Amino acid sequence: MNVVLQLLLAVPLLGALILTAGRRLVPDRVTATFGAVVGAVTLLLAVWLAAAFDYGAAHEVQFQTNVSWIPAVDVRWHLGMDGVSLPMVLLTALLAFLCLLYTTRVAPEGGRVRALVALVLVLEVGMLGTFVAFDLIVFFLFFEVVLVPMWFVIAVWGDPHDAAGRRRAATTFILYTLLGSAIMLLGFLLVYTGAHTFDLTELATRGGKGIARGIQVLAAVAIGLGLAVKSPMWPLHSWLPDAHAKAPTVGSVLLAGVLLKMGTYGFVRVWLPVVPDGARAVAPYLAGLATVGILYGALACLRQGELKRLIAYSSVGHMGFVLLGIATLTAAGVNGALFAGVAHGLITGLLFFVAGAIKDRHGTGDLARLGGGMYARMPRLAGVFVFGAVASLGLPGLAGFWGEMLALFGAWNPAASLARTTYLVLMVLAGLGAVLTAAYFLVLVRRMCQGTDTIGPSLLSVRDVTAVEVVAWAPLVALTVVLGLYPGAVLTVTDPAVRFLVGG
Amino acid sequence: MSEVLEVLLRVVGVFAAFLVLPLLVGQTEHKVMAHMQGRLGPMYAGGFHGWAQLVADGVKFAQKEDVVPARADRTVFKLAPVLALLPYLVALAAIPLAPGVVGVELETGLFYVLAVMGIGVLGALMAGWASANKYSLIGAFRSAGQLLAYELPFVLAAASVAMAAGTLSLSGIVQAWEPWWLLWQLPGLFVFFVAGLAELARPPFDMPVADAEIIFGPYTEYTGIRFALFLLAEYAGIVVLAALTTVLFLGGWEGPFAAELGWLWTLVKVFLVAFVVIWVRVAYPRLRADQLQRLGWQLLVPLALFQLALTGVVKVAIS
Amino acid sequence: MPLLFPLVVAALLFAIGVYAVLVRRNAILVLMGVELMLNAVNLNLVAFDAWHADALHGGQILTLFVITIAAAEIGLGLAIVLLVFRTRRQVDVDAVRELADRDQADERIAEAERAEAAERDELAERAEAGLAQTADAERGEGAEAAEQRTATAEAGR
Amino acid sequence: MSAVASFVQPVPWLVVSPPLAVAVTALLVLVVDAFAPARRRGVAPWLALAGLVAGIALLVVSMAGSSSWTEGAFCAPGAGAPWQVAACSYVADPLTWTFQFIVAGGAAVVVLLSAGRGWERRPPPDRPGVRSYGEGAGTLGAGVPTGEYHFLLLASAAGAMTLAAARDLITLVVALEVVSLPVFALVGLRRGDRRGAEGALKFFLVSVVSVAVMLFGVSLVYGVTGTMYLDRIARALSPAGHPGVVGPAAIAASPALPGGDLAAVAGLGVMLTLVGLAFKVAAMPFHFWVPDTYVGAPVPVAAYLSVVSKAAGFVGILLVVGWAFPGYVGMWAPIVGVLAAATMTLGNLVALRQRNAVRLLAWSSIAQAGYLLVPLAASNGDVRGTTLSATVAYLLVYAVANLGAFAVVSLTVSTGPGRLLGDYRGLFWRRPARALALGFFLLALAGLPPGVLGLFGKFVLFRAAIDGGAGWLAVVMAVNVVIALAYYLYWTALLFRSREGATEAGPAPDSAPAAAGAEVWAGPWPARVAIGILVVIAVLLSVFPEIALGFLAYPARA
Amino acid sequence: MSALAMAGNASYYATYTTVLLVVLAGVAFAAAAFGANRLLRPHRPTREKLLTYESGVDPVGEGWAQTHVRYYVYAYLYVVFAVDAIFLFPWATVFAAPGFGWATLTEMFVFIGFIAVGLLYAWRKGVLTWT
Repeated sequence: MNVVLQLLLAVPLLGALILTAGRRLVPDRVTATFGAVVGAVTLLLAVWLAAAFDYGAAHEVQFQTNVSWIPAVDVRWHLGMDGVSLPMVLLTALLAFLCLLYTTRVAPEGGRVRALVALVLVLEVGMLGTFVAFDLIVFFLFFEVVLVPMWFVIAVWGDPHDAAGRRRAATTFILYTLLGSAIMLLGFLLVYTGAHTFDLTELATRGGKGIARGIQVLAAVAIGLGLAVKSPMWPLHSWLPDAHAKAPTVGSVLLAGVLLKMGTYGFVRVWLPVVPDGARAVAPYLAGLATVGILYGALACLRQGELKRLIAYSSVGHMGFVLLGIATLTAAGVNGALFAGVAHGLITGLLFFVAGAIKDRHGTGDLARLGGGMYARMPRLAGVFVFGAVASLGLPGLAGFWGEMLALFGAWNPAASLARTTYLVLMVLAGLGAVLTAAYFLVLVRRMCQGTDTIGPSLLSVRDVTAVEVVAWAPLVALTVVLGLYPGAVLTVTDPAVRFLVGG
Repeated sequence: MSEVLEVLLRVVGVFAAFLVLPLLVGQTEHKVMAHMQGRLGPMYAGGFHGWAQLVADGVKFAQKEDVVPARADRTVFKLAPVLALLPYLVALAAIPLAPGVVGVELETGLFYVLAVMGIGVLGALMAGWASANKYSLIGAFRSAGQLLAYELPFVLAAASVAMAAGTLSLSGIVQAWEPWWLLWQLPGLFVFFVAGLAELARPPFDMPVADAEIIFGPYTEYTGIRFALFLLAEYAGIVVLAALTTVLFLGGWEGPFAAELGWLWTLVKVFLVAFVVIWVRVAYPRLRADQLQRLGWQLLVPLALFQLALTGVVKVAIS
Repeated sequence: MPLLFPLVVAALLFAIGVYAVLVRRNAILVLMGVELMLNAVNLNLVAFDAWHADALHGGQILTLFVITIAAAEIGLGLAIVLLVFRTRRQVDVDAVRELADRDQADERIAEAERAEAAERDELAERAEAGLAQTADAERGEGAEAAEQRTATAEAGR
Repeated sequence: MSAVASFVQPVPWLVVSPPLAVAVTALLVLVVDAFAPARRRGVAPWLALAGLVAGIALLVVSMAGSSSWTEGAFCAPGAGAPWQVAACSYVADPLTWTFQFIVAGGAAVVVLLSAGRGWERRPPPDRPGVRSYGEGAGTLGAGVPTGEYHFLLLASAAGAMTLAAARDLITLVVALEVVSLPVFALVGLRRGDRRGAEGALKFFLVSVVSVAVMLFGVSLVYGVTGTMYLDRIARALSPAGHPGVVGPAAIAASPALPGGDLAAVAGLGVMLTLVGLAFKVAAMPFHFWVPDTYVGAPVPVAAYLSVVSKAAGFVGILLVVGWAFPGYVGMWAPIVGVLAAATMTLGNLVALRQRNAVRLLAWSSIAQAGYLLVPLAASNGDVRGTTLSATVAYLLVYAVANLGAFAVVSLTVSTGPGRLLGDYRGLFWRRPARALALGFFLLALAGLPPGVLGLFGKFVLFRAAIDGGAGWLAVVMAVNVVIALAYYLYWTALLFRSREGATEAGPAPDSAPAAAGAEVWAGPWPARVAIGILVVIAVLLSVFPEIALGFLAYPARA
Repeated sequence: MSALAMAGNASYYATYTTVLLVVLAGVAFAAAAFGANRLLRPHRPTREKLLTYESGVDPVGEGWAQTHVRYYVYAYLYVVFAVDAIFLFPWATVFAAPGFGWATLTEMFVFIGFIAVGLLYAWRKGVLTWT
């Protein structure tokens, strides 16, 4: 029983409960501050855990809590952290804290700060829980916890100009994800029929022994579908552009920064080690679809006229790299996938923050109406934006580079049981996708930031980057640079765990 | 072969009793009532004290025109008298005259008789409905309502005897009967008899056919032979009621020289009861609807329940 | 006596009952069809009971209960039919479909309920006004008397 | 016959006490209501509640006092042929207790919903021309005679409690009727209510026909096996007294029969019996009475129908299928599977386009019935094991969540407009607690966190399907869960929408709820207490799902 | 006797054959009476003769009127007790037989007591008060 890990989940949950309890406990004035404090405490807990983490044994599950919860269906309250979880937990705690911090100064358009803060806290519980769960069913439970709060965040605080559209986006999001996760649950149950346990460490140790190959393939498809919807994988991505575009800033940041990672994390945590035979059978298809996603994302970006949609489509491409890395079934590829995930969380989080800021200031995210000349109008904001865009396109030296590099490297030399030729072709195509990505980001930067300011003087009064924005974005920028210069910070943690999961 | 013959004999016997006994009761009623009211009654038909009066009536009825009102429901209208009459014939078949002398020896005779007698009211209901006449309808519903109110004590009282005897066979009941039952089952006897009167819509329970009020109720529109059948049904009903009372409460064929004269005892008792039926008609005025209901629910039902309890307790105590 | 006879009769009865249920639109005739079906069941049960010479007489016992059930159903059924008839003057099963026309029905129901609510409010207001008018001394008794009258009306119904 | 010393069996009073207590209370309520002075009429709901609580207490006592986890009453000793094992008419085992608990608890909640003063502040003085509404009873609204209402409710509950304990067909059929008959009356009890009468008529006709069909099936089963006891039927339908081993082919060899090819007859009997029960739980082709009846009935009665009455139907199916016809699994399981799939799909699809709150719940409860049939369809004849615990667990979860949803709807209807989904728009800003509760229950029905109990309910169903090899059904159910989410979520979302007229986009002032909330009457307090209790139970079940899921684990496997 | 024959029921059917014969005899009697009537009677229908009889004046309105619901309640009470009888009679024959006793007696009284409560209720609700 590890108290800190429990607290990591309990603190945001309690915070949310206290907030819903009413204005007597937390007056309206301080709700946002309260939320930020709770987020900070959570982040501190996460940092504490990171500090206490035994990096020498990163492949082992640490801070374990393993008690019987529902003996009737053999479900255990099994929480813990290993090298794969740790970066994700940190990323989540950080992004959630930043979002809450951001909310203290930038009131959301939909009002009702109290509810928004409470929902974000619940979201945080779900996200953190997913990354520390070591029981399939508990994992699933946390996986589901984020759905409803996210639905509300999008549907209530989303695009203020398009009430019907944001609701449709939210509903599409939740229906896609739920269908996926329901099928994933069936996959878990299939696993159980063979293995008679839901315990992830146990299952990982066994490495699929005891589960017939046919069942494994079936389970791999089912689980893969659920995770692929969340990740998202082409062609199951169609909920994503809308959801990202219509969500409020904090929603977009969390959605892109963390929620998508839950899918990829699931691939690494469950799909690879639990049903390895099945994964081997399905991996080529996953890789193929991931590559299609990369190309599709890039091509779609070229044609987008709306800022947030564009970033959303870029996510499809980035996550394609992540999935491709996973589909190589090699340590390098998976490490790359994890790293790319973290990097994408930081960079896209930043991009969405900035995009939100731009949208708030201009009242529109339409590229045509935004026009160009942002350098002139708001030089600092434009600078941050360009930084994000460049990081996103994978400039070496920034975080975005290493993940994609490693993923491509993995594809160059996939696991022995996979057909190398296929992967080589895919690698080439993915590389092409990377080039296209660079192309559209550059085009975007040129369109938006350079040139003359076409917007009238009415908006010239808007402020450039504010204090809270500096505080909220600085960590992201800094981390992007740090990870770009020293990728080992993440990779040394993940590598042992990944080797255990892939090799085991 | 002899079996078939025996069955035929029984049927013929029952049929004969069914034709003769009601006429006797009817004639008795004419004469008894007349004398009680200081009249002579029929004196001419057949000669001696008008003994053939009812035969003559029958002949007269048979010659009368058969009128079915234009607005009536013809089929139902025509069927009603038959339906009113048949149940009593069928019931009579199960009532033993003497040991072994019975139309149909049924193990569940009592149940059978009670069930069949309940059908009788259908005849009145059908008649009242089919006539498309307001009086008839009112009468029909009154007779139905009356049946409903009095069926409960009727059945309960009968059940008490069945409990006492431990059988539902009518012959079995008579065999089990002992003279002290007269006292033991007295409340039951009273309830059964009164409720039976009400079921037959005999005075003083003749609300359904109150001629001064609703002009013979269900039978308003009937003439000729169909009307005669209704009349016959009424008297057959008296016979069946009297016979049932005899068998259930008065020991049927039990009496001195029961072995030889059993049939006579039965007949004597039946006629005694029938006489009481006539006597009551003359002695009491017609009950109003509310009096009728109050008598049923507030006197007879509790009394019947009391009888049931008494029978049960005594029976278990002595067994 | 072969078992077949009662069984065939029962099957026929049941079939007739089913036919009545399916074809007849008058609720009472449907009820009669159901009664036929139940009696077919009784016949079956008794015949089987005799055939098996069941020491526990399960068939006969169930028959007794089926009779009871049939009586209860008929009683209740007629009451419901009566209720329907009183509120809409017909007992045609197909015609009683106020609730069936979904979208419109829902609107109508909601509308009716709003009207009822309005009527209630009005009544309550009127009641309050009425009570205020009646002498204060009578207040307690008045309410009780009204209640009793309600009870009597209920009983009289 | 003469050798038998006594036919009189000692009655194990404690074992039969829970339904007995409820039944006696029912009578008591009727008598008290008829004879108490008008002033005291309000006592009926509390008396009813006391009876139900007493029933639950006796349940606990008898459970605690039970040493073997199976207590029989009214038993016949084994005799004659080997298949004539000792059998009891009334058996109290964990299944029985669980169901009795669900029934009594559900009925208690319904009683609470209909207790207390309703929206008539006081009866208007009896004046000519003014219709007197009397005292509105709880969320029932006016025009429902309290005494009769509670009598009928308790009678039906007593029947349902007996049904759970029935182990012979006679008790089963009679109990089933005792459940149904009072409910017909309950649906049409409101005076002068056209819709209630119509709902009652439809419900009645469908139900009566189904009972007749079922009885015909029962008579055929009896004809083939010559016994009414479920255990004996199972043994008679399989060779050598091994229940659940072989199907119809065994009949010819059965020692119970004088010979002859009666397999077809037995099969027909089994099917007809199941058809009757399928009506009760509103499975697919027999579902059409549900929406009309629920909408026509007073809302608390609809709640009762959807939970207690349906639970009774399911326990009937479980008993018949699991105790009497396990040998016919090859025959009924596929049919049940198809029915389940069709039922849930139809229920969900139709529910999607409902605008009436109660009708939506009605269709959704049809869909839920489809889910509930899944374990049965996936069982391989071993109904008493996983199938049973999965069904019971989900039923428990469903009962809590569905009762909760109905309770909130009932409360809302009784305090203002609440029939249409549109009436729930922005409920949160008027009545936050109520809206949160409703949202919670709806999400529990959908099976999404925070309604964790619903999630685990679905989980056990999925597990039963996968374990039983009915993967296709699991997939169908998964798709259905998603469809269902659409409407549950739509409704939940409505609760938090800003009110009509308020600017959709503009920031609603945070002080608005306080002002708006003051206008709306909170509703009768017992109903609110009931909702509170349900919320507590639901939260408890969410945190400790073991309570629901583990209920039947021990003896079923023992 | 085949396998599908019920033992010992021959006399049962024979008994009811007699009942059937009695019924047939009754029907024959009625038919004969009607036949005789048809032969003997005159037949001269007139409009007045076929008119519904209402004490000599022309009939007013429909003959089939609505009846009071009270009759329905009555009918139902009747059904209740008639059905009660089917339990009472089988019991009545055996309750004092060896093997039964006070318990059996009490049980039936409890049963009747339940019905009595119903009666009590009906009385209290004014169903039995004829107005």
